[in-house]
Amino acid sequence: MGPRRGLTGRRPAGRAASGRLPWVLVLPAVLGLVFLVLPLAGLLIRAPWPTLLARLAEPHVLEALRLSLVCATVATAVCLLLGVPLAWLLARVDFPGRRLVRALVTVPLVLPPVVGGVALLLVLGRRGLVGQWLEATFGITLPFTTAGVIIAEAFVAMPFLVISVEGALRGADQRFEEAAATLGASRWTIFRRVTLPLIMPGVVAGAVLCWARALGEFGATITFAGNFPGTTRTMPLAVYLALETEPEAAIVLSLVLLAVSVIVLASLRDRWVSAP
Amino acid sequence: MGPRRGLTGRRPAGRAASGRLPWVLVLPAVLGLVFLVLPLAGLLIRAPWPTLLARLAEPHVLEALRLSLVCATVATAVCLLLGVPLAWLLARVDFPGRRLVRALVTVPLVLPPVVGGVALLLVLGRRGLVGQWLEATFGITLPFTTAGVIIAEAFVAMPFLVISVEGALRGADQRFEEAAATLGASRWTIFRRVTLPLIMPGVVAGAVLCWARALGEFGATITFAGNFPGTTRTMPLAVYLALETEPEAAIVLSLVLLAVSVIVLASLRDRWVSAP
Amino acid sequence: MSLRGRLIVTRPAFRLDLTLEVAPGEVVALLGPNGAGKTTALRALAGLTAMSEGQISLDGQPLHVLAAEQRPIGMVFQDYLLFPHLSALDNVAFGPRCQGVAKAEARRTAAALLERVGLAGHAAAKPRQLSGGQAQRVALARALAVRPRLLLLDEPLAALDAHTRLEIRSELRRHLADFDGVTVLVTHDPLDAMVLADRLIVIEHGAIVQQGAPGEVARRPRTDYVARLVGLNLYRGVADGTGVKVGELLLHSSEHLDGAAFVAFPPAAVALYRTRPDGSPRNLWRARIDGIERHGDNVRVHLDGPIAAFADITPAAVADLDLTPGQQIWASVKATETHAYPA
Amino acid sequence: MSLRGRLIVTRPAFRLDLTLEVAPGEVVALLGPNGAGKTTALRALAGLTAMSEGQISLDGQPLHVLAAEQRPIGMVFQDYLLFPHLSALDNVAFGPRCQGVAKAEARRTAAALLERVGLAGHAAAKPRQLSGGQAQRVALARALAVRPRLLLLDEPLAALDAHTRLEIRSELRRHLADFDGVTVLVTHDPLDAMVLADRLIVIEHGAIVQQGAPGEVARRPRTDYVARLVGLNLYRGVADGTGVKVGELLLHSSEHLDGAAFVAFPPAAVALYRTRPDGSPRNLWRARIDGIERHGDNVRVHLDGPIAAFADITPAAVADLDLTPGQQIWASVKATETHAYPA
Amino acid sequence: GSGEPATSASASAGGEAKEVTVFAAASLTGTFTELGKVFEAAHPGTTVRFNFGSSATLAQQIVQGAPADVFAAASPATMKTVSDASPASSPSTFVRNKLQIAVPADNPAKVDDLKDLTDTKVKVALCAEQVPCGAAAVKALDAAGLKVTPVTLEQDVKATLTKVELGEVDAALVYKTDVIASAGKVRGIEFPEADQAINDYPIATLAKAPAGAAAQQFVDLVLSQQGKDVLTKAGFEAP
Ligand SMILES: Nc1ncnc2c1ncn2[C@@H]1O[C@H](COP(=O)(O)OP(=O)(O)OP(=O)(O)O)[C@@H](O)[C@H]1O
Ligand SMILES: Nc1ncnc2c1ncn2[C@@H]1O[C@H](COP(=O)(O)OP(=O)(O)OP(=O)(O)O)[C@@H](O)[C@H]1O
Ligand SMILES: [Mg+2]
Ligand SMILES: [Mg+2]
Repeated sequence: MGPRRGLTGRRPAGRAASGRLPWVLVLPAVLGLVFLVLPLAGLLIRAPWPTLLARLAEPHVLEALRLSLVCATVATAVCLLLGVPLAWLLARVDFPGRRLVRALVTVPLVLPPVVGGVALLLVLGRRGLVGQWLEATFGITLPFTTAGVIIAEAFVAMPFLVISVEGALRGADQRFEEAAATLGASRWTIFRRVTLPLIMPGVVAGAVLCWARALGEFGATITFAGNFPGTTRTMPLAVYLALETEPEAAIVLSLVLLAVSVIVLASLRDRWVSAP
Repeated sequence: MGPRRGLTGRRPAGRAASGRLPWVLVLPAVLGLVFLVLPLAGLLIRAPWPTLLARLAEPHVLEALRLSLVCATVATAVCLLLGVPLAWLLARVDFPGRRLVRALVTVPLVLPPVVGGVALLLVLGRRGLVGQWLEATFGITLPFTTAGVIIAEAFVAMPFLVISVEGALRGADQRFEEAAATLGASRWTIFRRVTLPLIMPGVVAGAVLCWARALGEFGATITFAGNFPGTTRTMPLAVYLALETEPEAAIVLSLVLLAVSVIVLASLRDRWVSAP
Repeated sequence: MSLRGRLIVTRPAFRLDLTLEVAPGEVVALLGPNGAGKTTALRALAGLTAMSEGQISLDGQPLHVLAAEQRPIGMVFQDYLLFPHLSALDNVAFGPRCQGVAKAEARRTAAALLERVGLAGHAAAKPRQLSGGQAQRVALARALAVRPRLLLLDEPLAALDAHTRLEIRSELRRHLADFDGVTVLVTHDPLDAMVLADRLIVIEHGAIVQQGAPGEVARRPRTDYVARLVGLNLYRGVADGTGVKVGELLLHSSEHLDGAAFVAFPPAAVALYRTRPDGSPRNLWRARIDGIERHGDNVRVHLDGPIAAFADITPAAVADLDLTPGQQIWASVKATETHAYPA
Repeated sequence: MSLRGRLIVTRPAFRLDLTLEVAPGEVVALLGPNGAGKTTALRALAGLTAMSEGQISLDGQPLHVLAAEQRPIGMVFQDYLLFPHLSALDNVAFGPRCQGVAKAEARRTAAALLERVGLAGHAAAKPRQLSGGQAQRVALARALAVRPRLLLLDEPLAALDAHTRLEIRSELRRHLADFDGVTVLVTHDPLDAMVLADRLIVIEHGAIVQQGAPGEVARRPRTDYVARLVGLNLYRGVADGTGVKVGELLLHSSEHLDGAAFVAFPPAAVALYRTRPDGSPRNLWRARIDGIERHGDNVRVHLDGPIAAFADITPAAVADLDLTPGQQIWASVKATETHAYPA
Repeated sequence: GSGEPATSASASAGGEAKEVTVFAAASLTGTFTELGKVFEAAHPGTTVRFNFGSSATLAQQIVQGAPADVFAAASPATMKTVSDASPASSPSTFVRNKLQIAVPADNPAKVDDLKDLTDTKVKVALCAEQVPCGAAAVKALDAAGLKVTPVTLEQDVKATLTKVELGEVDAALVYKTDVIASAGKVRGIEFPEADQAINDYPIATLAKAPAGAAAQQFVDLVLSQQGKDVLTKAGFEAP
């Protein structure tokens, strides 16, 4: 996997002859990669390979995995729906207090997840500020339901989306938006047909972060949505319980989660992550 | 804080007359913002205001706060140092298995933090793959030290940096890099003097994510570095333990952490987050 | 008057202040040196640059209160700004789509326009797969596709090759002839300006220095920039009968004038002599050769002396006279070839 | 030969295949219609576009094996590509800095170059604060600042106003005259090409169709594109003595030739008559007026008929003859004004 | 009393198919899952749903209106949080847990008794004072009159145990149940002062438990001899 070898690879519309790779970049990059991936090696070594398959066949593992994937994906969709417009607002509309709002967006990141879960309970719980009203008016209760898992995950993961998309928006050349305006495009049309396609790599990056974070989310979920098999027990919660009883199983479950997420992310086509 | 009001604000080199704000964007944006910020309101209401000041004055709170800020900042620096080159490698060098490597970078995100901590122990602990050798050769042990906290935070937070910076790199116009190459700039010079300034908004966004995530990091830290006042007890650890006995205290500590992070992030000058 | 307005844009170190009045169907060319404010004027008309003062009305309706997307404009940018993620066809279809035209219909319109600019074969190409000139033609088609009331063209032909330029210019001319809206065109090419525009407006340092019909401007330039644009030697002096005193030199012309005056003559009217000639030309002075360069079929000689002037002579004459830079020489212009008019 | 190479770039629907040989100090102009492959050729020389085959050597050293940043080149891009985050001065100083020149020294060099292109006052401006022409001049200064062995200029004067263009052209010419490296220049302006280049290379569809000294190319165009570029009517036919058979029409010239031949004459040599004239011109045909447009001081009439031709006549003549599009008319050219040469 | 407990989690449409929702401390995961199966077998048509988590988190959830029928906490303090906020049946202690010294299987620091932990060369992990095992550890050390400087104060007993398992520390004070659950990866050493630091696990049905009588039946099962057998097998002590 040494990046050096890669130089032989073809670069579609690339430079005639690539210059030497600068070691001052490649060295820290490889170091960084090793740092991120090596602990995985640790897990792989500790994993109880002989019993692995047997464990995987257990139905509750698949159940938890399915729940994790569904919830993380729905949560990512929710984040995209709400977060991309929020990023646009922060990047393109100059309103007073914008800097403060931008900083507030990071709140769920800084809040320890368990406290985030408590905060969600305080607001959306049955006795919470909004939860009370939701239950009285619509008969909806969110805690301890699958919807609650999605909300907890979305709450924790949305800042990643918002902040990366805002970064992408600020990096994008606004003159294309001007050109679109001269063609009679409303701000919404501009956003949809010009801005969004141009910042797609940033949105995809944000969505990847968001999805991965949602997939791994534990603290807020267990606090807000509880830990009921089938409805709210996602893989990280299953891992937590497995740690209580058999640590090896916890490693297996983690590896399963990792493998699935790596497969999903690796199959993202390069097209999605590249500028037009 | 209604964004509508903001339209009266001056836009330095802006459009002559801005069009109407598209509600189809503003509505979800405001919804998203409310979703992210409302739980904070719940915490604020529950906070024991009368005793707040007294609690804040406790020396261990300041100690934990200081430790949190120092560790998150150092961890962010480490992430920048290793993560930006890694992002560059992923975005600009076409090597075999790049998609897999990109997916592997998200591993620490998906791994439940406690498992992440265990994985770090397996590699860098006293009996870990690398840790053994580190101790034998240099006499360095990382668990239970402040350096351990930084490593745990960097491990968990680096993917955010790498992925947002990669997104920014892919969104950037590579023709400026070509122009620099014709002027004789090596790839390292191009990176430093052309690419990096152009993607600064993306790097800042990534660094913000990274810092905020490191600040809120709990699971991996306590698992890898433990919890000892003064050396490894950061705010989230203090919050978690407080939650066990007095939830009010936990809320106060969380609010302190939040307030500090919001102040720090809100004071980031707009200049840093804007394209040149 | 269909377009009427006062445009004021203030920037540190630059101020634009123009009063524009353009009739329906009229094509106005903005000319001026680099940095004169032409692009800025177009951007103000388009609503992309905020005016610090002033107002614009189009067909009697105030324009400056509208946002860019609400103005009935079409604009070609100096650097095209084609949407990089859309094909040439979709770039052109973008405007009609924004006006609510159905997709198939918009694409038909776009295809027809691409055909007209000679790019039917590149409809599916992404902007980065187009050459500079191809991109510029797509940008032109894109602006025309919205059927604007006000067409703003920023050097729309600059990147075209000579052949294509001729064709696109004719095409554009036909289009503009049928067009009852207002067209404001920025160009550096005098020929484009002459062929396409009904009226020229010359801007320097953000202000209008001359305007009028192309022929009028070409015959009676009022600034150095215009004079060079139309290829004349131009001087400002004080007239007294048929003589105009320019610095030390008295230039004779056939017109009678008094007071501040311009006097102009074409470089081809300048004759050069190694020794003082003894003939009819009334205007004679001693000059120093500052430079010599090919200029089309002829040679252009830069002259220094009491007045700076260009002289166009044939290569044969250069050889005969054995001209070299630095040399002292006599220059003359017949009074009938000089043209004097009030300043 | 200082630059010598065969450039082959293959793209879906486009193939470039050029053989170039340029002597030290020589300036070669690449001309050709939009999309001919001029930019592609420069990019291949610069190492920005991979060649599918071929090789390049500069001063005897292989160039194609080097990465772009290792080639001793300076390049002006068609769309400038100034670094948006650096001031004009720092853009120009970028190259010298990459070559290891000290900061102060690099900035001094840069300031001097900006001075030479007339932008001393805009040294601190960011690219987005520059007008199109100003940006292009900065791009030129930036390319010159690296003191390249191979200078690649992609329409370096296209955005300049007439006045500045003259000055920058002279400046560039002086620079190129002192320059012992190789210069390859892309331009659409025949005048730029004539003034700046020692040799013209005309490309169409990725292949060289004609090359030679500017005068030679101008006198004996071999393709429609070149003919229009230099303002000639051009036909290909079969010569037999002094006559060249073009389609149905036999065109006479003063040259004696046999076999495939070109015959060319300037639009100004075409005379038009309402009725069949009875005079000396040997070449006479019946034509239909396809279009009429102003062209400089004259009027250019597009003629259809056995051969398509342009005729330049005075506005007075248009009025006298009362010409209108669609009208049938007689056109004639004197044999002495036509020029025939082997195809 | 505010808020009828919702039926979303413990849906009981008719009267026959019942559901008992049990909120239990994570350390009870193994034993309670087993007891749940026993209960379901004994009461066909009734299912038991468990929500395992940290006692403090569970208490928070119940205070915020979670639809729980039964709460089994790992410490009397968390049970008190719940009964203070909304009336619960009087809690009864169903098991107790005793501390042991846990050392890695190879016992590298040669730890034999509590006194050895005071050696500064021995790396010791304790639970944080805020969590039950930490409170118990403090009591035990106080009783022994010893002062131990740990390298870390862990957030729960499992984390403490992990440190021992991985050899990061040479010894830790954890519950006997955890030592047993580790299946030989750590060795437990009994010490006399542990008797002064017994941790009680209380269990209670919650007022207005949606499952009503079934909730009490589950508590009864836990308190029964059958329940005791399961729990003591896992290392818990009968009260
Ligand atoms: N965004 C900006 N901020 C500050 N100054 C600017 C900005 N854009 C242009 N200028 C300055 O304003 C003046 C007018 O610029 P403008 O682009 O209108 O010139 P122009 O007439 O279009 O020139 P050109 O023929 O070179 O395109 C120039 O001096 C330019 O440097
Ligand atoms: N990146 C690309 N991918 C595919 N085709 C391309 C690409 N760039 C250019 N082309 C095509 O290759 C041909 C040559 O393009 P090139 O840019 O070299 O033309 P040019 O001679 O510079 O034209 P112009 O005078 O308009 O700038 C054109 O047909 C163009 O559409
Ligand atoms: Mg301009
Ligand atoms: Mg080109």
